Amino acid sequence: MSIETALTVLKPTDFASDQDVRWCPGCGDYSILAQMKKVLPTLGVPREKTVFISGIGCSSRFPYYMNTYGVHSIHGRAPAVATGLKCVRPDLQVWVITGDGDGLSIGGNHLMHAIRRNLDINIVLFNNRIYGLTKGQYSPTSPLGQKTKSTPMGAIDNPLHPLSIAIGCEATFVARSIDTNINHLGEVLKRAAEHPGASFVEVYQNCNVFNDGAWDYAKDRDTKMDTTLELQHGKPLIFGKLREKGIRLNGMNPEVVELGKGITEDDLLFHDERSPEPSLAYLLSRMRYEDGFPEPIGVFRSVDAPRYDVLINGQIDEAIQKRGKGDLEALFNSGDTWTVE
Amino acid sequence: MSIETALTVLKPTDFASDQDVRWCPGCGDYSILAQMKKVLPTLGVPREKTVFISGIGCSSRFPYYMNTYGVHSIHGRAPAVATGLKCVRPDLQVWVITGDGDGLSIGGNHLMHAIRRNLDINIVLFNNRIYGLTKGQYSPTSPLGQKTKSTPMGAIDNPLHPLSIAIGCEATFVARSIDTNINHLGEVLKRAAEHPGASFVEVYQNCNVFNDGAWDYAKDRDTKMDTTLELQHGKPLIFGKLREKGIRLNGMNPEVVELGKGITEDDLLFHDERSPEPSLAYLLSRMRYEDGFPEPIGVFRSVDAPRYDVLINGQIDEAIQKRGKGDLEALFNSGDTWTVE
Amino acid sequence: MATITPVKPIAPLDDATVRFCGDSGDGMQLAGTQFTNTSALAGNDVATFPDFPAEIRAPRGTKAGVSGFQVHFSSHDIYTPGDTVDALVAMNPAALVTNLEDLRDGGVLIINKDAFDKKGLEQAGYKTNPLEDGSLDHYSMHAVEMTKLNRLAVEGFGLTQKEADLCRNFFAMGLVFWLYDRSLEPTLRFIAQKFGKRPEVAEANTASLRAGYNYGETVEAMNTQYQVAPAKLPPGKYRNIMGNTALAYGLIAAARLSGKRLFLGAYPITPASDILHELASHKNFDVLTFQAEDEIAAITSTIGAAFAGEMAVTASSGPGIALKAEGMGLAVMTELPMLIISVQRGGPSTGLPTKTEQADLFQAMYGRNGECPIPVIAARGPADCFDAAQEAWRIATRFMTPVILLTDGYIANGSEPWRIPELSALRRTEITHPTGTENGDPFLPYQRNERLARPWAVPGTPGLMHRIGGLEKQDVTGNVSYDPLNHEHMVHTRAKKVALIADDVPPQEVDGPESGDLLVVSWGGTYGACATAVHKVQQRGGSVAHCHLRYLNPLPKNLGDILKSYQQVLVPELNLGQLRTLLRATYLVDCIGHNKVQGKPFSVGELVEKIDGMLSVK
Amino acid sequence: MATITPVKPIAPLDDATVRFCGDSGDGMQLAGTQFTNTSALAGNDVATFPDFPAEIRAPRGTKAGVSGFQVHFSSHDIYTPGDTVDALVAMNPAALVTNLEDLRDGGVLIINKDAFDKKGLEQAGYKTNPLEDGSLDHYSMHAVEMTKLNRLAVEGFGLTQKEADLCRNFFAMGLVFWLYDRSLEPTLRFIAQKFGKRPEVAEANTASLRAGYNYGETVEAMNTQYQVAPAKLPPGKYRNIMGNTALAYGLIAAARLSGKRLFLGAYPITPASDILHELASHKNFDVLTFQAEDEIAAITSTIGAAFAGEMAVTASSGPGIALKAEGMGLAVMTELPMLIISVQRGGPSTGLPTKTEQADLFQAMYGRNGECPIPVIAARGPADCFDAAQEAWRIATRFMTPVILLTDGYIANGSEPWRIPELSALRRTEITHPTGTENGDPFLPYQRNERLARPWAVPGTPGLMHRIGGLEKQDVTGNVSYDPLNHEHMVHTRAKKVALIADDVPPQEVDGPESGDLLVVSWGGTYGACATAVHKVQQRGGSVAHCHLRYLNPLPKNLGDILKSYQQVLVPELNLGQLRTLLRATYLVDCIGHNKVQGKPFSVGELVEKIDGMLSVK
Ligand SMILES: Cc1ncc(C[n+]2csc(CCOP(=O)(O)OP(=O)(O)O)c2C)c(N)n1
Ligand SMILES: Cc1ncc(C[n+]2csc(CCOP(=O)(O)OP(=O)(O)O)c2C)c(N)n1
Ligand code: SF4
Ligand code: SF4
Ligand SMILES: [Mg+2]
Ligand SMILES: [Mg+2]
Repeated sequence: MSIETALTVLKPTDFASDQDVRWCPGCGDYSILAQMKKVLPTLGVPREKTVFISGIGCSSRFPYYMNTYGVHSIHGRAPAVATGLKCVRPDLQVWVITGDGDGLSIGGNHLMHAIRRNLDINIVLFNNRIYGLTKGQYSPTSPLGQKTKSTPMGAIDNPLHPLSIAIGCEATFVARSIDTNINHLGEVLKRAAEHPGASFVEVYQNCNVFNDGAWDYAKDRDTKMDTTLELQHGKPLIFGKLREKGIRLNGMNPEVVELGKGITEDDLLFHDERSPEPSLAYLLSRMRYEDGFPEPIGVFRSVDAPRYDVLINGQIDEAIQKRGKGDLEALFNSGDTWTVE
Repeated sequence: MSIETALTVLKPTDFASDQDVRWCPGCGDYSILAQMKKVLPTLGVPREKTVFISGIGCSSRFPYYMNTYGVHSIHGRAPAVATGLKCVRPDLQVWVITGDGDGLSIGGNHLMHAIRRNLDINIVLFNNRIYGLTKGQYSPTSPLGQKTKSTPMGAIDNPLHPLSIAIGCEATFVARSIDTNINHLGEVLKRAAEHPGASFVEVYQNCNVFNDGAWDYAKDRDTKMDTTLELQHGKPLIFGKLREKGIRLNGMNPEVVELGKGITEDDLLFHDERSPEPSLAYLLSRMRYEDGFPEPIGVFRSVDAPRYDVLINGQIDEAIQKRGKGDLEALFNSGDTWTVE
Repeated sequence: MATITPVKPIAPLDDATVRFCGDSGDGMQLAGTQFTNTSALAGNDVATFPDFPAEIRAPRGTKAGVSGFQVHFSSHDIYTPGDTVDALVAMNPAALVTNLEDLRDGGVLIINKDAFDKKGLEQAGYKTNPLEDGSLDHYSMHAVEMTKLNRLAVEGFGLTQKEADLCRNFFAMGLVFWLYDRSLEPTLRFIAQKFGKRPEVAEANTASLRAGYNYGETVEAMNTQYQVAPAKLPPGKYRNIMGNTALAYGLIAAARLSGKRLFLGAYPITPASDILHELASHKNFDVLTFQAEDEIAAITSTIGAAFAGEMAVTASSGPGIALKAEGMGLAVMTELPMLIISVQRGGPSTGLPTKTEQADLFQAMYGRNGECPIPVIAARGPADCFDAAQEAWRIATRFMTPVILLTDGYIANGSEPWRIPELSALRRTEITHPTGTENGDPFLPYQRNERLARPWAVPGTPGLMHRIGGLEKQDVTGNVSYDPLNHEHMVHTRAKKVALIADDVPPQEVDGPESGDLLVVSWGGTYGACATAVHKVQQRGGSVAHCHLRYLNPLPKNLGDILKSYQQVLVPELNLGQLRTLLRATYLVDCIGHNKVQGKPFSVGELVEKIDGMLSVK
Repeated sequence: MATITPVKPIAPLDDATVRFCGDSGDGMQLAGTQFTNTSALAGNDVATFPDFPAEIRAPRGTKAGVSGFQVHFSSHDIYTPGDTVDALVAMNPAALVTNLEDLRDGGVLIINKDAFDKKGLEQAGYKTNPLEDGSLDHYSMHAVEMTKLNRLAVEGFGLTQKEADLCRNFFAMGLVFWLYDRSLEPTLRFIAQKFGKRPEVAEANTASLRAGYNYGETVEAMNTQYQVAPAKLPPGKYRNIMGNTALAYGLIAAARLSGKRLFLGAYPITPASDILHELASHKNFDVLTFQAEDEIAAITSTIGAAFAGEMAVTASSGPGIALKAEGMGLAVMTELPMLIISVQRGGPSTGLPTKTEQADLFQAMYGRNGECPIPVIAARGPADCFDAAQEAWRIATRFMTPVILLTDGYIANGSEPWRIPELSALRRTEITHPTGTENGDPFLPYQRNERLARPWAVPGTPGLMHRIGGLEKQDVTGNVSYDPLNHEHMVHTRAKKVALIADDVPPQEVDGPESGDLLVVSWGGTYGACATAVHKVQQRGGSVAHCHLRYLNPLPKNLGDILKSYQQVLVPELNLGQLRTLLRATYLVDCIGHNKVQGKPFSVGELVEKIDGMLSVK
């Protein structure tokens, strides 16, 4: 992303629009909004060079609350809107805000293609494992068996794992955070913004009206140290209240081990967010609480790769260099011509 | 899949419809058609219980050439058509035929969701790395830099890897074969048919008109033993003309090693198609010829998991068991009623 | 509180309209529904109009967060939820300010006084307190300390204060029940059933309800009680039903009576989602609901299920229907029976998702590429959805065609009494599938019967293997054909098949004189308002008749003659004149439009005014 | 072979029509294109009609695999590729059997005799050899051993036999060039340029071309040569151009002249793909082409690029346009300028992908949810696409609205001479973007000018940050609004804005008398056939005029008056009467349709017949 230095130093409140925020009281979206407002001033990109693009959903109301340019588009299509925008205006900082339904159900294909093209945009998926705006149907991330308005006998679709998909689609930056883990969330959003290429961030978000407590295991003060694992580049995978547990690799399978009793940090899996091979990131994305693993949060993968927005404009420059800036007269007169007197 | 035994023994020609096959002479599609016709009689499913569903593309003409039921639907939507069909008629054997454009470009989302639901259907993606039917635009699997009608200066989108995506979407059966490797292809199609759940098969297919030779490295008699690797469950990963090379794991990274000189088969990575953890399958899906690896063919992953078609019908049975077969009269009269004389 | 007081006077009324309004969290929808049921059980005819705020819950107490539910109940036939309100319950200032204009002069105004504090007034934009500044003087106003009284009533059940306040709607209900002399019984039954597992909540709600009722009976200020006698509805057993529920029941009945499984492929969207929810709860009727990944998958899975030989349905609203356009083309080309239900909402684009409109008729008629005719029918009210669904399926299977069924947000969420049909009175749709060909002849999937319908051969049938798809088909054989004359023949055949449906449906009827000064032509959810308005003018001797269309494509065969029998034709629509355009193009009749695009239904009054105006001009 | 022979007689002609046909692999499109260019360079007016087989290559020699290219060239103005063919080149029996009916009696028939072997005849369904059974006696038939002669001609260039046979089309061309006394020069230049890197191929093709020419000059049987004099086209510099190319040029010019980058978001689909291909090859004009993952991404990326402030375009055909419906709704709601190009093909559904039709007018007008008006204009011929693209962009930016531009497969692939415009003669579209607000006033993104257009504020501009989207907007502020009256106001405003365009475009013109017996109203690609037919009848004194519509929404302001000035109105369309329906609904005029849905254009003859019929009835 090309970042310009703003002349004035902005405050979080400068990024608040004049619209009333209309999420349900207690919704996790508030916290994400607050962190976003905190992070943006630190990036040095002026407000007018920042654009938020969303689809439809509670989460997708986000752009209205930001004093930047914004498009609240149609359900599932935000990544495509962002693609058009970023192609012609690579100088803008573009954020895509989406939900688990918007991004993974109706919009799955656009998400996949935006990620693989590695356009320099930042995609934040608010995962509340439910359709909030339409009042409580299950979503692609709802667990098997979940009873919702549309699944009175329980959901029967295997849930999708957003990060696994992203990694399956050639993602160059993949991260996860939690709405209430505010410092961590801020840090992750900042990293996403700074990554040159498509950044994909999943945020565990609580919908306290239709799916309250879906992430309690990862948020609860008592359990979160055991159920989540903060990834750090180059560091071993350690977690637990006393940082007493770790993840070791057994062949291709991760396993939870207790440190001490002959097991040292060196035996553990070390995180390498810059690994060119995405298999480690993929493996990390498979670790689920329900299978007895802590769920990693932080940056899973961050590698440099050519950006679509740069390449598409690069071809223009190259064409101009090779063939000269297009000349309408010459274009019209190309091929065989004849004159009628 | 529920397979019924046909009374009469069928021959491959019994599966040929009366329509002229209209692919370009030399197209790889012919070979896939031939293998399909060979495999079907061995499955014991009568023709009338077999349905082929496709989208749009050269490959998607497939159903017309099969003497079974068939739908040549619209671009990208075959997995969704198949889903509706299979839900109400789980007794049918359903094949989905798609192309790299049909399945991964416009139809990516349906593919993803059909796979994750693990409906018992068999999806075969003919990957020719080009749009054949529309005469030669690049596709999501076209390599970077490929010059086509729509990319005169070369493609700039990172190609997608069909199997990586499938594995990223919770696939239970994932395999790959090659149009001209006829015995292998037949075997893979048979395995796919027999897998109870969604089977996803990528077939390297040559489009000799618009992208001739795209897979030559994997098909050429001289090079194919070095550029491909036939996966076998429980066996080490060995390849090469003299089976002199193998794949070893270095941390999470695969590497090519020469057997002998202190390296034995036991040092190699062993294939386990039944591993509940998909990370091995994912890692295998990342091995690319252009990175110096042989490309695995065969079954990457084959695990049992609940099937959507069974579950959706199971809920019906359960509902009937619990609440009795629906009674219209009782339904209408539910809630408060009153009588007007 | 329960002192003995003299019985207050009871004033008989023909009909009355009550509206409950408050914050989204105030339980107004529940209050409205309970009052509706109770009135229906008391034998009134009823019509309701729930008015939700836009999807996102706005901050508590703001105008954007106001939720309302209007009930019209009557001792005679009614078709609309009423233009003006006789009694308004406003739980907070925001609710008052946004709803007051609909209360008739002198109407009853029941207010939760406790909510009129500084913050509440500010949020509603009140500069002065309307309870004190005299601005409400021309209403029969009752400012009740509801929050306080209710907390007192539920004391001792061990509820938190928040939980206690959640009972407040029962207090309000109780008060209104008293006002209209309604029995508490049905609501008490409801409480017992709904909160059975949490006895303390059940008891508290009961206490609130009774406290409200007793308040009305006791307090001096409320000095009149009203009574609306039972309506003279046709004899039969009744229940109250919402449009989306009736639609779901109609689908279930149609499937059962045609011996089919029912498959719904749908993606949630307001206001169609409830069809999915309702059907999902009746799996024991062999109903399969598939929540698809998007609307495209919804309709294409529906095509798959139709090919498979079952009753296949998809349901959505505006933007979702737009996404189904390409799939509908395939449905037309494959000539498979299926239903596409379009519950219209305010457009264009995302528009006004929770509001009603009739602006998707053009989309239903023309929203596809090529000459792509699909029969279109529209339901006229909540209960009618039951019949319309069955009729749509009858047409679909007799003619082997997709059918679009239009309803709207007003019908979908509105409710009215439904005379429960005898099973034996329901029309069975006979479906025959071919079982084989004679003498080993090849099967001809596009051979047609006298209705131009092709055979519906289902997978699994030996000898009938065939392939269908979106490329042009040769007639009879169904093979792909690029032949120019065959294409023209097929375009005409598909058009003619749909046109033939006009022979298969009853002729259009007119309510009123067979000719005269004015004909009002309506379709869909405006039926009630138009019928009521026309009746009113007819009673005053106006020369006006009403023609309500169920069949929009094809139009009824006798419609042209009907239109030409009146001097003027008025077409009221909640759009800019879509049916009017069709009628003008088809019959070259200079129809006049009365159009409203405000996301809400017509009032009877405005239609009467329009009709009067046109009659007087003449 | 090159013996000296006496010069043969040369017969002058006004115009002539030649069709090359053969197997898809026979290079007939190339032959046709070369002949067209040469004729154009010779100063003729030309019009072409390529006719591809359906997308998949059928087995060689089958009827399904036949590919044709028709060229009409003339010494006067022409608008159509001709009804009947004067000279037919048939490279194999399948080509002969599928094309013969269009050859006029006594026409020249050139046949590759070598292809009429047993297999070839069987594939074409011939029971007896038509070259021998006398069935071709009433043509001037030349059965040439083309395969053999051509192989001999290229002997010695070291080609394989397969490669040698690939030159056969040049032999056929040479023969036809001789027949019509055409220069070989342009084709020789083409060969040199195209095969420059493979000299042996270039030499072989040259040898084939000359051999064919010499064959005509030499062989006794071919005894007449024809000559079509140059046409009196308006003075200027000309080139031949295809519709899709002209469209691409128009877009490039519009972008350049309005100071914008050009963004095309598109997904390949026949017959629109060539627009993508053409634009992709002109990146040095600051043209960005984005091959999206599907049509939905194509249009929504276009919306993104429009919001970003550049010239944004999407192009597709029938099924692809269907998928854009929801996106078009968003485009309308956001009131951003952009172009949606719909290259119509045979429908419905996948239909006849390589054939032409005009059946997507309804889709353009109505194929969305809600009241969702979009201006619609249509190009009338290949060269006109250049102007139409610019006019569409002018309207889009002046009124801040998406604009739909309709063309069709016939225009897209057809070609005609294009008078190359002077740059200075092109109309510049001035666009102003707001740069700030006064005195720190808040920016009002939905404040309107006299055309009801809102300001186009582009991201990056300080102080103008604003948010847009698909929910209903409050006028002026652009904030989300659920207010009923605002919604109605906005629905009317959007409708009125589009209606106002009628004030901004030239009044409709009529070709012929200002009143009379019959008016022919046409739109789009049928222009040429209608104009020619009307001229023919006019020349015979018929009281008929022609009114060709470029603007379909809104319709021209004076159109109603025009229609009412004639006794009868005929609307010929390649659909079942879509414009006719619009005209009937709008003006209550009883227009008569002449409709053809065969995937091919009108012939002049059939229109003349229809017009004559209507004139005589009167
Ligand atoms: C084309 C279309 N289909 C359906 C809808 C209805 N709809 C709006 S938001 C939504 C899902 C919201 O879920 P999610 O993306 O998880 O967002 P959340 O509300 O949970 O933040 C749906 C189905 C729509 N607006 N447009
Ligand atoms: C909605 C829609 N968009 C575009 C097309 C045009 N189209 C047909 S097939 C195709 C791509 C074919 O590529 P692929 O799926 O790889 O199949 P192949 O022909 O290579 O076998 C396209 C773009 C279409 N038929 N429908
Ligand atoms: S419904 Fe759920 S996700 Fe939506 S605003 Fe309310 S709490 Fe948040
Ligand atoms: S275009 Fe390519 S993929 Fe299509 S039939 Fe021909 S060779 Fe096969
Ligand atoms: Mg969600
Ligand atoms: Mg392909």
